[in-house]
Amino acid sequence: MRMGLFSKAVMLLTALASAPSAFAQPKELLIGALLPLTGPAAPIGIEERNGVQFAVDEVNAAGGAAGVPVRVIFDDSQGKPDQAVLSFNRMLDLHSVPVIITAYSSISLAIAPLATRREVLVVNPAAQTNKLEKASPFLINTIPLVNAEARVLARYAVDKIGKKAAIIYENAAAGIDGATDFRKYFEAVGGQIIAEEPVEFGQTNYRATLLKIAAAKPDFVYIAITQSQAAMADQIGQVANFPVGIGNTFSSPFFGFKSTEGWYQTGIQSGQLEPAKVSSFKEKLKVEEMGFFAREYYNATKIILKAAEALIASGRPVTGAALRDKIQEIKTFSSPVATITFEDNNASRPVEILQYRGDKRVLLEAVNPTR
Amino acid sequence: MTYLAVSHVTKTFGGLVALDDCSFVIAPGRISCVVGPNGAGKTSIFNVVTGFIKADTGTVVFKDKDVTSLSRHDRVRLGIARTFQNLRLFEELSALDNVLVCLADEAGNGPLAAMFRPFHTEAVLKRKKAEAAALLDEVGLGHKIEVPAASLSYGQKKLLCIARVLATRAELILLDEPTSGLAAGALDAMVTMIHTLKARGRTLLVVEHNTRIVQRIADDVLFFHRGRLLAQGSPDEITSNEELGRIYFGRGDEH
Amino acid sequence: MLYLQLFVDGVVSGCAIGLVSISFSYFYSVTGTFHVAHAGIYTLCGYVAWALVAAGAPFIAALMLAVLAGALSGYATQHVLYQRLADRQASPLVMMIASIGLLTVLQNIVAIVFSPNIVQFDMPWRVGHLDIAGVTLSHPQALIALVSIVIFVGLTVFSARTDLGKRIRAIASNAELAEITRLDPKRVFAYVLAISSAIVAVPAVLVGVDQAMQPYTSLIVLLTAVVAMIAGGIGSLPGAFGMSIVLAVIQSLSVALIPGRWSIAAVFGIFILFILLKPEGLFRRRFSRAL
Amino acid sequence: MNFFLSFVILAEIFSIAALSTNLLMGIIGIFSVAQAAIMGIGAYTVALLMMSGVPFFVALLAAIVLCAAVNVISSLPSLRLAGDYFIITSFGTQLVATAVFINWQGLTGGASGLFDIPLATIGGWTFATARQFVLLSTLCLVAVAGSFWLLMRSPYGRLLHAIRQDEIAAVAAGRRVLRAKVGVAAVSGAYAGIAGGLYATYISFIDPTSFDIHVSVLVVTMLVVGGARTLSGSIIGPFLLIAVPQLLAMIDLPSTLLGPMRQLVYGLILIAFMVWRPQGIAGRRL
Repeated sequence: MRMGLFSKAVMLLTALASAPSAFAQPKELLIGALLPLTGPAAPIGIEERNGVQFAVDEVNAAGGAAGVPVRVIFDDSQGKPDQAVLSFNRMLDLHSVPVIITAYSSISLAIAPLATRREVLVVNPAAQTNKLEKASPFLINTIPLVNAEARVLARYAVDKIGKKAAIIYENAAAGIDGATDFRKYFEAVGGQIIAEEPVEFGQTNYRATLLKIAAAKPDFVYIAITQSQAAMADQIGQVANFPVGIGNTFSSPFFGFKSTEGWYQTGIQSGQLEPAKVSSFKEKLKVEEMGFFAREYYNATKIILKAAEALIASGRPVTGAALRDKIQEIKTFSSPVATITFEDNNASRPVEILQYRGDKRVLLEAVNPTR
Repeated sequence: MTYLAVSHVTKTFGGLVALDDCSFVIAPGRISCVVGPNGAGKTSIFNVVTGFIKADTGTVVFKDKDVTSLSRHDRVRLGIARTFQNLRLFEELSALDNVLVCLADEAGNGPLAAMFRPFHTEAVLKRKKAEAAALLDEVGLGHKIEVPAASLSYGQKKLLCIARVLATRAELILLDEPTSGLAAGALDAMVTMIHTLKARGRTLLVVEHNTRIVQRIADDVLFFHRGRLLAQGSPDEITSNEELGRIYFGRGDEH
Repeated sequence: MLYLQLFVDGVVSGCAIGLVSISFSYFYSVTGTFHVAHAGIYTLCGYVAWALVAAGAPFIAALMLAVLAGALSGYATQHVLYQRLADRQASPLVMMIASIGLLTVLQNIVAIVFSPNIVQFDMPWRVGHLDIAGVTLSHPQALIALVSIVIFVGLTVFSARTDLGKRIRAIASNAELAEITRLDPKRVFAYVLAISSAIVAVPAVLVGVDQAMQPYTSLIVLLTAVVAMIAGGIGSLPGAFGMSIVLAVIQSLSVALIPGRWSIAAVFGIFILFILLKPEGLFRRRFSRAL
Repeated sequence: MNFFLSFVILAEIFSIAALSTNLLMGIIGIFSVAQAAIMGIGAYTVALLMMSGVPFFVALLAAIVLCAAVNVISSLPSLRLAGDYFIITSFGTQLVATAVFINWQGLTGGASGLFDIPLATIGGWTFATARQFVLLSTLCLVAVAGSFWLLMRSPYGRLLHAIRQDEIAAVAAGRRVLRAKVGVAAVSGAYAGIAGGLYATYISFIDPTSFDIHVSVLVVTMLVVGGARTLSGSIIGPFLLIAVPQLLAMIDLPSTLLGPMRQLVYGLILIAFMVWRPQGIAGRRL
């Protein structure tokens, strides 16, 4: 894994001096992983990195992908689109990878046109913005996008909670998409949005917003924020008669407060691996648990490797286009994490509805969203 | 024709009266010295004439044109230019550039021509450089063209100020203490310079402390005290006035 | 009732911003240094208190130590950085850029040493609240209002009534006068920044207790405080404090009327109007430093 | 090769942004931490026009004109009022611009940004790959640097330096100082517009964080490190500072702390240059 700075410099110089070679080395299968290893999203990026590394180590320990050893090239996107473009080019120039695993909507969107142009497969296991659905014929999403979750939640809310809703959303990509989609599907099934308030990313004082929402007296409030949920939960505790809240995958930190008892959230079904694997993961990577992102990136890597294995076994070159076609050909990938079906480039997976009851999150329903 | 007429100018700062109903007329082609003790309003009258402060009441008329509400740069273009007691040179620029940016000619002073008509601008630059160099020659700084203003001696800096004010082509020139702080040699050069300016048809208004210099250069003297113009007359009339002498040298002052 | 609650919340936020504003104003009017790094000291103090509480220190001790940390870092900033720059005849632009550099350094030291994430104080009492005539105030909010007013009055009295305060003001209004006051401006500037930084530690900690903290958000707080200072008249402590409350109340009430996302734009819109129409501010007394 | 070229392209784009900042901060002495915002306006203008079918060249011209106008308007308070107020105006401009990029969702796509911005095409030439685009960005940098050099050499450039050193004296010489400052603000805005337009078509994705205050501070850092006032300084700085993270990426040091660490290094660089070398590597004393 670890290379000396000198050998890297030599590689850089060789790559600069020679024209880029068109094909990957046959002796080794390379996978690129472009993750936010530094910056505000770094904790998640590191967890994602662990998931990818664990999957690759597992395959290598079993003799490689159809006998070919696998190596991951990690690169840091810093969570910034311009750095991602640099990293993308660095991976293709220095390593000629056929596939890149990414994180973050903006990063995936920024490299999507480059992927189309250079026919490199981009696999997105975590970002959910709807624009990713058709960003590039070379972009595969292994997680359901926001609209899938919102659709399930909207139907459930109308049936079981009420028809008058308010929305609090974070004024950033995930929050805006969440609010827009929820409104669309909720209104489509007969619901009505009576109030809507954005909050800023990084804001910690929500009092005015909460008061305004409570004053509108909705049946429930849909909350799509990705951080400082704890501060919001504290301040909700001070507002009399605050309506019940519902949220999406990002709402998990709301769980466990007195003020959020009885709230709902959707979640993407993401099961734990076999206990033996989990403990091996914790031991190898020296972490406390195998979290959501580690599992998802592990699973996405395994999907890529399964397709690559099939290609190598049949003696075909592992290119971006071939990988994509193979994934769609295999279509259904089952693992303890999830059963994923690719009708097109986008995974279709069950979505769960959970409720906070005391110290438990109770599973109310698991729905497979239909497109 | 009225050349320069200041009428009933009053200016107060807070409660302090800087100029109190001052009126005077200056004839063209003469050197008028503004004298008076510290705080008499000498610099204030300069500021009012050149537009650096706005008078509370009163008017300034230059060549039959009321300039009271004209902007500072418009007064320069009409022909009223000044120097400063604290010089205000562009210290980092060369002597040549100090003069060059003061040239009356507006050609080449905009960004569009500079970027899109480079050859034209180059020609303008060449012409302006020659013009500025000629002015530096005139004040005796021809050998210091490329030297940054900051590195000149104090006397040379004062001459550079003269070159700058000449560059504006103004015909009425206000010099704020041109000889202060000069050693004997430089002082004589400056006095000669002032006479040369007069000989070229310039009208000069000069703030001057040194009574001997006043005797050497002045055609008229304006005597200010506590914001009021006490007297205007020939140098001999003013110096022979004992009361003015008492005020000027502080003798008999009630404080 | 909604409006009353919004108004009261606005006043409380305004008190906290007011402390940032008067402490910035005090240093700025004495030295003329545009101390952007004040926001960095704000962040630092908040996290120091948070770390101490997390390590088991009683809250009062943590608050006091955070104030001390503020005073020390303020003193060091003037002594090590600004004074050195002033000795080299640095232009205000250079001071300002160095201050931006210091802000970046402080924020990231906090992220590295403490945490890059949003953190909350682990103290049960902070979620308790009072209900007074239908208006709800959390315990930390009540504390913010109380402490802010005490500190504001204290600094105003110190500056206007005490001998030392008057002599410091004399230095501010005229560098030559400084000689008569027999104070060494170098040392006075360092003390003034120490006092300012000690003051700014208080809202940093208390707002952190009330809500949550993040290393990178303090610049917005500072800019709002500076807008209040300018609108209130540079050099006037009551002006700065009062305008901070006015701005915060406007921001809070505006949420009920317009979408909250435009409130930053609104604050700066008000500011632009101010500097175009009334550049001397509302409560300007006397500020003779050449700007 | 693409990697090296994409590094060159980004460095060239930021050199243009640094020259824009240099005109304001270095030459005329107006503090600015809002050049990323102006660059953002250029980027959004080019992106939106191209996405509605306007050719690249026309879109870029529109961006240049719009950015010149916006830069003049936003620096108008600082042009009229001397002093520290414009520090706040500058911060305010940046924050308001970011708020507009985020909140004017109908136009800017809000926080999720605009993606799939078309490729730059001029007269049948398409600048798709890094190898092609580097021609375009180099051409633009040469044009901008050339105009900067011509400006500084002309009588106007000398006037700008004079105004920075003593505005009163420039007025006393009969110069229209306000007009000269408006001119330089317009040129600076035009440069930022070019930088933004290139950025939008090259990265093909823009969002509000691409042009936030951190980017403005980064541009100031680039300028200060390279050296204010000079042409070479504005080019050396961006090349150096964009290379730093690329070199860090060559070392296996992934950690949650590397991001703050890099920011910390930038901050220390700023302080160190201000204390020991305010003229930067190849500039003049600020």
